[in-house]
Amino acid sequence: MSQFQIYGLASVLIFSIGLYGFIVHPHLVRKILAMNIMSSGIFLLLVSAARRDMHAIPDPVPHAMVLTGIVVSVSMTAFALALTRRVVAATGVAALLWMDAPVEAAPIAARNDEHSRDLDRVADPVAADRDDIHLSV
Amino acid sequence: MEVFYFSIALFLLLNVLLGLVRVLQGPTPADRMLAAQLFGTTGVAMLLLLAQGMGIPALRDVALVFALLGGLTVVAFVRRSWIVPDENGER
Amino acid sequence: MTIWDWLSTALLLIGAFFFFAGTLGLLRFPDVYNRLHALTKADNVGLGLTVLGLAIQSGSWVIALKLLLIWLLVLVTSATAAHLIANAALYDHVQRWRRS
Amino acid sequence: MKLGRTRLFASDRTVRSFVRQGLWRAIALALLWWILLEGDRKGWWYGLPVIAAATATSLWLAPEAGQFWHPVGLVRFISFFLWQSLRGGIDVALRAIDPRLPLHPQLIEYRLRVPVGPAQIVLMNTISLLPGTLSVALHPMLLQVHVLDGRMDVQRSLQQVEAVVAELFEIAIEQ
Amino acid sequence: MWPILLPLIGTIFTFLFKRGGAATISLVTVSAITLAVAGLTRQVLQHGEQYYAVGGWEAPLGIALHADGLSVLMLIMTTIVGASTSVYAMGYVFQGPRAGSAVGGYFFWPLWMFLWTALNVIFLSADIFNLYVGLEILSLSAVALVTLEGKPAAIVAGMRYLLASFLGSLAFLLGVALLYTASGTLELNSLGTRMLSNPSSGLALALIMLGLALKTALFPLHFWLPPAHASAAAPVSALLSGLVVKATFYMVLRLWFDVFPAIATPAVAQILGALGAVGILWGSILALRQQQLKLLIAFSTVAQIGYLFLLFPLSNGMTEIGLDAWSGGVYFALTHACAKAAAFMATGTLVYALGSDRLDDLPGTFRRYPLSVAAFTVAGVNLMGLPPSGGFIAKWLLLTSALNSGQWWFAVVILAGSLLGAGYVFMVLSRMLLDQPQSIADSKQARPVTLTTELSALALAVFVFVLGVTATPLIALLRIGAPF
Amino acid sequence: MTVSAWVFDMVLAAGLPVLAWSVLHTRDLFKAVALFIAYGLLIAIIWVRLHAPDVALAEAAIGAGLTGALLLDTLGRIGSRDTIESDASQSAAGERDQDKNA
Repeated sequence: MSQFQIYGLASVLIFSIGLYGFIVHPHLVRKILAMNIMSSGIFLLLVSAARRDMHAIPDPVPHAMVLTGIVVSVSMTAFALALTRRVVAATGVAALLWMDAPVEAAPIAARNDEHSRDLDRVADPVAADRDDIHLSV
Repeated sequence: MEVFYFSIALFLLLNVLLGLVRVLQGPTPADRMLAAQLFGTTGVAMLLLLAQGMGIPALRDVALVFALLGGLTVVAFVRRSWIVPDENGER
Repeated sequence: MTIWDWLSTALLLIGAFFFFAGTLGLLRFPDVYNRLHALTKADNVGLGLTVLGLAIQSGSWVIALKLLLIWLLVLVTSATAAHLIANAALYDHVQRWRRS
Repeated sequence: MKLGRTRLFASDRTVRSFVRQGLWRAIALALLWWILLEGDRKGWWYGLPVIAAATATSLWLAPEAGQFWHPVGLVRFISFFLWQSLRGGIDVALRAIDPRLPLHPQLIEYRLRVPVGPAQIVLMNTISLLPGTLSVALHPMLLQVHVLDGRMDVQRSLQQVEAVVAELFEIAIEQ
Repeated sequence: MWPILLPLIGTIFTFLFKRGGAATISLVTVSAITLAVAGLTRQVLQHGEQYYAVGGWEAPLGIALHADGLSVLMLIMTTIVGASTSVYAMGYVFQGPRAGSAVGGYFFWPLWMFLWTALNVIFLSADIFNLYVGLEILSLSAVALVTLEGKPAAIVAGMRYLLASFLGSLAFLLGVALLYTASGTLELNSLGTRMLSNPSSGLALALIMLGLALKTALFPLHFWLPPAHASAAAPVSALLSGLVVKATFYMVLRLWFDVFPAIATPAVAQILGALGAVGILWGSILALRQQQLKLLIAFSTVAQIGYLFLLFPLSNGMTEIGLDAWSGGVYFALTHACAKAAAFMATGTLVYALGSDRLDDLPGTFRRYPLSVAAFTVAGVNLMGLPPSGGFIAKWLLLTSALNSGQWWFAVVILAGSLLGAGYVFMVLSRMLLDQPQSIADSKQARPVTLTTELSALALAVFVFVLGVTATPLIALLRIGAPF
Repeated sequence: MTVSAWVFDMVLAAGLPVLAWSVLHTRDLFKAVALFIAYGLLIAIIWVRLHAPDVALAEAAIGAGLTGALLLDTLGRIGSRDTIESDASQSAAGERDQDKNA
């Protein structure tokens, strides 16, 4: 087996594991981890494809793509994690549980968190009017 | 000589994978972080071996980053994750 | 093989042994504090010997110096990290193991 | 900014020491750059501006002159450190592979004699790499040390380390 | 080059001056972008398709740009909707997480400029990896815009949106990786010529279409759209429904006709068309069942996206009939962008004024806020597809190509969708025009609104009729560099 | 390619999916993050093996380092218990107990 075959196989495995984990776990941090694992699977596919010819100099284009991809996925992860904190501050749960259950806007966790303080401070009628979303889908 | 470098690197890799058992067993978060640190040090050694074995000097720079990284992760862990600062910012 | 090759080989082998001992300690020692001893000390010596063995083979002073620099960096970070972890463990009242 | 400038250039002497500091730091950084690039000559084109910027930054962040280590003390410290950390590694490796697991851990307190400051930090970090000792918590003049084997004479070896560190920083401590 | 650079510069400056002058800077940027887009349009009209390698770097490592009729039309759409939304946002009161201090308002401008950058990157990219990067910037800024509102509903909707679009991006990236592995190029044109029909390319097609369909909210992958579009601030909803969804649709279009013609079989086209058809009916029916105004409009977006995907089965064969379907689909995207943005803007004004977005609270609004009601009415006429709106032209083109190509069932769906559309538009209008005593609109509880918001919505809505009149030259422009 | 290099690759490629699986399916989130950091470092070594040192550098610095630090920081704020799963199982157990009592 060449390096391309070894790591290509591993990349497919990793992507599938990540996808499975993304689907089965409700916890947001776990979903974010799964996303990172999935994207690393794609990167592995690209870089190992660049090594298909073991004796030539590796193709630089996939490397550039993966470098960009790593930066993108880190910024996505950072943003998603920040959003996760706000979800926890707003609903008390680190998951998207209320597909059709209206949330009684009672931040359970992280009372001292600045976000929940801000939520308490909202006095405006429009903002305070919780437009609970009922999805009948 | 390359074969020898690779063999040592392989041995170190197996070592690291063995060390991951500690992450799985715990029991305290500190124990899990220890394994990350183990990965830092052993990773540096592995990368230096590969740098010589594969003839890519740039790998020594990667090793340098690894060396910095172990410390950084532990600091992030201790200050931000394990002992969460309360409102006054004190531990 | 010259005498230097032999020396380098020996250093790398002994270094690998130290890494192994460190991992063994990590797995066998009974509490965080003891494991920290094993990990920091054994791995640092292991890395030092590896660096020395590679420096002999590198055939260039600059590379040898760079390897040394990397080792120093690891020494400083791992000593600091060990202290931080031990300190946090103490603060968090992680029970110390005592020989009964 | 204004305040800083008046303090920095209060007298001719401070100006001269400031310039000397900058020179030393630039030389050190240049050496570091040389090592990092593994002696690549082409790197100096962008290396020189980087070094200049780094020197300026370091002078801006820490304008106070750092203390020079005593050369004899430095040599003694390094040789002592290398030997002791090798011993430390061997010691812990032997304990780890010994089937009986010969551990007698203890948490001891050590009264420090070197003053609060960089000397204590260096001491603390050094202790963590020496045979059987790991510094756990640093209080103003007291160090809590975790010991692998409480039956060893730890207090004496700690005093030894402290003496070497004190010599490095040219600090007189009572024996 | 400039259409991308200008909003990027705008991003930086609005971020630096977000506490003062951001709106002014944005307006300056908008005018500059308008000029740049006008210049590019002239170039394309005179000289045909344009290619440009950024900084003189050629592909594959450089960034290659490309403009034809389709991308220019998309740029024009973005400029028109973007300009009116910017004007609207100047008069809009943002309900940020720190109510009163308008933090949401501060961050709106840099994020919106960043979003605009991403849109223009997507419309002008000549290589598939740049498309990916544009897609990521797009979702990042779009999600951030949704969460500006700061309410729990908006945050949770934003999170769901983020996860969905992240998943879509990953599928897209995996497809790109497969394509590159198979063909060794990233350029759209050379990808198209080197495309071979093998399992790997087939998988790439499936993954890319899946990822983009998820991001475009094609039925049944639309679940994230209604909460996100309904809980965002009004100008944000306008941008999301008007432009963001169109950008991903543009990518589907671009890749389908430029890269995949060799393997995009009629069967795949039929699947896309069928999903679009179900989406039209499903979205419309759910829109009819809503009690909340913004949610209703969001479901209407789901329905209207369905029309866009009818283009694929109808244009199959690439004949004159196909060209009609293709132009009809693109024109539909254009008119829907303006109409839906106007609808969101008008209702946003009303929701702010009434402090509620329940349909039952709407009566009496026509008397106090006639301009906004008028804007919604005009936009609604386009959503129904009545003449002389641009929506009518688009639907007419789709309808004739459905009949001419013998796929009458799609014609039935188009007509049924129009009827249902008329249903939900009238459902809203009848409430707005109801003269009911003690309505919120007549009470003191209703807040005054700025003329800026009302007029910008109305202007954009009226523009849809302009699109109805100027259809001929615009469709001629669209055909420059068309795949047929 | 020498045999030892081949074995090295095989061990890396086999270890990676195992590690990925355990990142996603360990109970404790903190454990998952620690494993994820290890995963990032392992990937960095794979980049090295595939002759992509620049990618390895980026992966080690921002892939494992920055992401790891961000994840740890987030866990510090929201807690590392996978609350949803454990709460669900707890409430299920509670209901079962109630059934027994009834």
